[in-house]
Amino acid sequence: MMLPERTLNIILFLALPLVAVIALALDEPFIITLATRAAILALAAVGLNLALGLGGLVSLGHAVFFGLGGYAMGILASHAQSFTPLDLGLFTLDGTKSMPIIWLVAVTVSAFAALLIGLLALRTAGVYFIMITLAFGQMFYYFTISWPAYGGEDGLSIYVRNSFPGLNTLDPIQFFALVFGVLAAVLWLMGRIERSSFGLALGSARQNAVRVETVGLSPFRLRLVAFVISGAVTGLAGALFADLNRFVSPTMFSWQMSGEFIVFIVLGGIGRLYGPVVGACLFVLLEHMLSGVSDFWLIYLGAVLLLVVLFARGGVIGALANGRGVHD
Amino acid sequence: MTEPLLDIRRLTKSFGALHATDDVSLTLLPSEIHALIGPNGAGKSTLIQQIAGGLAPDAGRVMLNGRDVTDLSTAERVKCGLGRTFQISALAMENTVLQNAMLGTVGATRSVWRFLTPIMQDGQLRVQAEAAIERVGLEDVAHARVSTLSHGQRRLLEVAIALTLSPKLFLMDEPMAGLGAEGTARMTAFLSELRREAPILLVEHDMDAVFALADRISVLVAGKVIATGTPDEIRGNSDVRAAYLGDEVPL
Amino acid sequence: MDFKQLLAATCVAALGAGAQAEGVKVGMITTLSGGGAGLGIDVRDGFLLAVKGNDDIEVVIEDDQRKPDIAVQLADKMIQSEKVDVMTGIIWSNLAMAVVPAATAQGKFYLSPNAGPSALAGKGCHQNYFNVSWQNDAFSEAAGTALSNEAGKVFLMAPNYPAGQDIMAGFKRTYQGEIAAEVYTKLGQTDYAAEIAQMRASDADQIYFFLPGGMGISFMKQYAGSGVDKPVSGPAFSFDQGILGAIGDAAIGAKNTAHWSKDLDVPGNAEFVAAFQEEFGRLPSIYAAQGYDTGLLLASAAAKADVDDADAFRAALKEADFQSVRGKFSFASNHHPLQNIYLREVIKEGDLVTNRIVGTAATDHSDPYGADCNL
Amino acid sequence: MTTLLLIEQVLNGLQAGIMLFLMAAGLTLIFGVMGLINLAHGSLYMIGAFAAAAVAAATGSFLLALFASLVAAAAAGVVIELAVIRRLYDRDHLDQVLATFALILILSEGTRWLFGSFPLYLDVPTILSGPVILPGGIAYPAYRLVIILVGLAVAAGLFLLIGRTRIGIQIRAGEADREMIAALGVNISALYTMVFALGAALAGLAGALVGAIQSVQVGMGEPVLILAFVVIVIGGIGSIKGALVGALLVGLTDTLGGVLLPLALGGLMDASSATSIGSAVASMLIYVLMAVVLIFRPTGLYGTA
Repeated sequence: MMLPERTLNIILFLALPLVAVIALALDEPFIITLATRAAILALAAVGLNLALGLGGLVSLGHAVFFGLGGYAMGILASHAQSFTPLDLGLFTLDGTKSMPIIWLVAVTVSAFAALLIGLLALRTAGVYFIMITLAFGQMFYYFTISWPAYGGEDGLSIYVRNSFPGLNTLDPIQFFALVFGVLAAVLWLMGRIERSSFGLALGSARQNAVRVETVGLSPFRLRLVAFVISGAVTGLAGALFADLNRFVSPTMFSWQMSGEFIVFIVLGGIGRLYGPVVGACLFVLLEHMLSGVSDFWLIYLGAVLLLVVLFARGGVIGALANGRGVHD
Repeated sequence: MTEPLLDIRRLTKSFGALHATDDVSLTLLPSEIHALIGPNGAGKSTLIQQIAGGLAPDAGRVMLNGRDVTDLSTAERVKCGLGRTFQISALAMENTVLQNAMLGTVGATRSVWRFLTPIMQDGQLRVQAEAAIERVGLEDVAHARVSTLSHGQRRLLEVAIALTLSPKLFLMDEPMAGLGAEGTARMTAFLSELRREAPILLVEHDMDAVFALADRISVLVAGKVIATGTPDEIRGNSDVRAAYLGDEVPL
Repeated sequence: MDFKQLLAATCVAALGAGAQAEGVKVGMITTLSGGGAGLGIDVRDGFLLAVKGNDDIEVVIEDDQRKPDIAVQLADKMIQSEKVDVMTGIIWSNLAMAVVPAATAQGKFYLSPNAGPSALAGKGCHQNYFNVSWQNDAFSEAAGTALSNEAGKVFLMAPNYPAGQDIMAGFKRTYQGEIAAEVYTKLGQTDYAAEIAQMRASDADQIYFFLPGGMGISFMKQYAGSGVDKPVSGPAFSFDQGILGAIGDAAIGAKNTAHWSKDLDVPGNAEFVAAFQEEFGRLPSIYAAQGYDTGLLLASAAAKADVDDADAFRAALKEADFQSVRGKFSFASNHHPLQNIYLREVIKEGDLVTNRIVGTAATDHSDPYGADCNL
Repeated sequence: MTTLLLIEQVLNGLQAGIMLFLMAAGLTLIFGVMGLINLAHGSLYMIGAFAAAAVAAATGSFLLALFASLVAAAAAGVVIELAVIRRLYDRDHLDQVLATFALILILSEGTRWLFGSFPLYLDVPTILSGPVILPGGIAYPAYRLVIILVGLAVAAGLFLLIGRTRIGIQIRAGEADREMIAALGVNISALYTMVFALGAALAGLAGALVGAIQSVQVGMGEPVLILAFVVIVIGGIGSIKGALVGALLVGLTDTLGGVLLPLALGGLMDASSATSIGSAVASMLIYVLMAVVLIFRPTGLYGTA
């Protein structure tokens, strides 16, 4: 069955809330939790996709932003929980359990980190870029493990999910709706960015940096801005992920996490707006189904991944859709 | 006397013992086509890169429109009015012809930091881009991907993108290569008109085109400019003949 | 009495008690794949051995891959989808911290077969959380007491993460002698040449270290080759049956503290060791023993009370009315173990490198955090 | 800290660097010749260690075990190259990263399936088991000295192979231009398979040598893989000399940082926070080193763009 890519995207995208609603009808809250998890991981990869898919920046360190978003949530909520203000040296900040404020902090902190890391990392290219981003990820990982103030390797538990005005976030379907709303909004935003003059310039810089310079634009600045937006979105996903689990830990900074984001993108289809969404859903589904098959289920996961990389180069969307994904 | 738009002063660049550019001075005056010729390995590419900003000279200055741009990046020189085309196409191959031209208008209007407005629906920029495509005669393939274009068409697209920038001067690296006889004739006529908009520093191997177009010609041999003059003066120059004899290029 | 008879006896005893339990559904989240899988497999096998043939107990097992976020997701699955009554299985402190508070807050019972972070023993204790293994500090507190009798200075080493810091804190709490140096290594470090050189140069008389899993194997092998001959000791995690095979003769003579050993002479232990070996073809580890005790504890409570009556079931758990392979076992007020901790020594039995008990390091040991617990 | 101890720690750092070099050399060779990022290199290291442990347990001979590690890792390398890797040469780095990441999953869990979940036993041969006394009175484990010698021998062998032999000329030509070497009539795919097998054998040897003083277990390859990448990125990808220099730098930084930082901080704060903060910073140090090198030399110390 071959469908136009746009139709396919709409069908695949709506599958997620459909699953959640069916699960609600069948009283299977865990399926809703899984759908929420998929949506959050998709959001993180959608963020990375701006840098990787459109900008061609293979970052193996996006877990930094995911983790920073997570710790922004964890630290703010833990201070709210214990009613102690957060002492930042120059001023103190009250903890909070309000999601909008936490999101704002998560986005700001990860954007700032992306700016600093980008300023340094974007001086390199190719494998060196992959490796320097990995290095930043490892720095954060080891730092959080050995930094005792917020739990070190044990991480930080937030016993009650944070609040969002007008919603009961403890109800799985309401939290899912919130996450899905954020994902839809970010996808809309990313779609606009891809079609904007910035998106055109960024995509052109991936294909030919000299061309972009020759019309008077700086590829470095384009990439830096893309990296910052990308990091901010992944940071937002990190805050949501921490809220889903009501828990943050250094594993959010691990290089395997960064690797998984890339896997989502490639699994779904690189350079496609909905690629990360499809990839993340498929990954969560595979993980859920295969882990019951045997103790050695990771072998099957590896095999699926290998087959997709070797033989399905447009990812799942590429295999299902006719025509190629052109951003026109 | 009119001010030169491009003024290269005593530019020098060495790679180890090799003097790729050896004390080169050149000017480009308004409304002229100044051709730069020379045998392979004479240092034309190195010189162009120093003018465009891809390579820093060891000594000497590059003045663009009265401004010293020696320490500026490629992108900043473009903003000072330098329009460039490449010997080997530098294009976004997966994008369409129109998208490539639109990129030029984005650069020209400094409108890159717009994140939410769809660029292809921007009427004003689109009109400019389409006009440039039409001028070089690519309107029939405006929506084709660049990767499906012939070499000649890609060369024309390079020119079209440069046109969208409304530059103060053009730096063209072998625009005739791969065009065929008919294409070369069209391009020659086109460039001949274009010089009225902005002067052209033309690097070209097609000597018929060079002598038909150029107001002045400079000859670069082993990193040095050995002669500068009108086509007639260059034809009569014995040094040039000597330098070119081995290359059997008819002058 | 062989294992089957024992099992039959347990069942009869259960029936005899007359409690009409409807059956308990247990969700086990443990590490079954990747690097730390050996510990999870031991806990799982020990647990399954204890509840084998017990129709009252239904077990669902999931692999957490040693990732906290996966563990949280599986806990959601256990609670929301499988609708389990009791959860157990987690090996690592950081995973326990991710799962346990949320699970107990949702009214589930959690029985810890391994790992006892201090946060869950003190202020963060919960009426539905029962630790059947140890509080993280326990083995090293006992070791601190035991080593205080031997004169001299001690060199401390642990990985730089909370469990490492907890365990060293436990040792320092009870140790009376002088500390020559305290070194924290990178988690997952594989080469200890630099630390061994520091040990050689220091004026310490003995080494006390905590390096779980592969880290301990690496250190012990390298230490043996270094020619430094200061006696080493540590909590049992670095000298457990699962890894002694990999360390080999290099471990012989090392002292370590644990609540159990395969040669511990208490009722049921020899039978457990034999049955485990019969069933799985390898010697049980302390993790297997903990898994086994967890299974026995659950079976004892299931036989006494209906899990739907949470108060009754909690009371039944609290009684700890089962024959632990550790001998005397009961719960302190914070639902953490009151148990003996023994001093073991690594020896060679034929070709086999294993532990034997050489003394008791602490009697009826309980952790110090209980004071902060309001149960 | 005494001078003697400092010298011993420097020796330890060099030795750690040499161990890393064994691993990094194959990785950088494969990247240099084929342009391939091979994350599964750590799995080949693990295969070498497991093969050595299995053969040592069966025969009791350490030399046979080393031989087995070379053969097993090279054989695994050939199989992997033929089945998967050769489809990746023309792909971008992203596809290579993902495909070899998938290989890690398959090889790690496959090994666990074959050998079980518990660490294996592999010990140094009795003759090398104790320390030797170096000039100055430093007692140093004999086996570690042997590792240093083996590492230096491998380095010398590689320099000779690349610089002096016919195969080396082909390898260097292949680095410069694939089509050119194919045009010269060299069987390029056989050459690539061979280079990959050589890289794999080096990783396997490293696994066996290091496995004898560390833990032979599933997943042992991943930390060392990351370190090896740090090494070759610092040195400049594709350069054997860079790998050697990078490995020594990383070994020294890691070892001396862990020892000296807590001491240095001890002057500024109380002992226990100095230990804890010093250790925390020390664990980040090699990544800081790598970032700093790349910021000043974006293609590593000996890399070309």
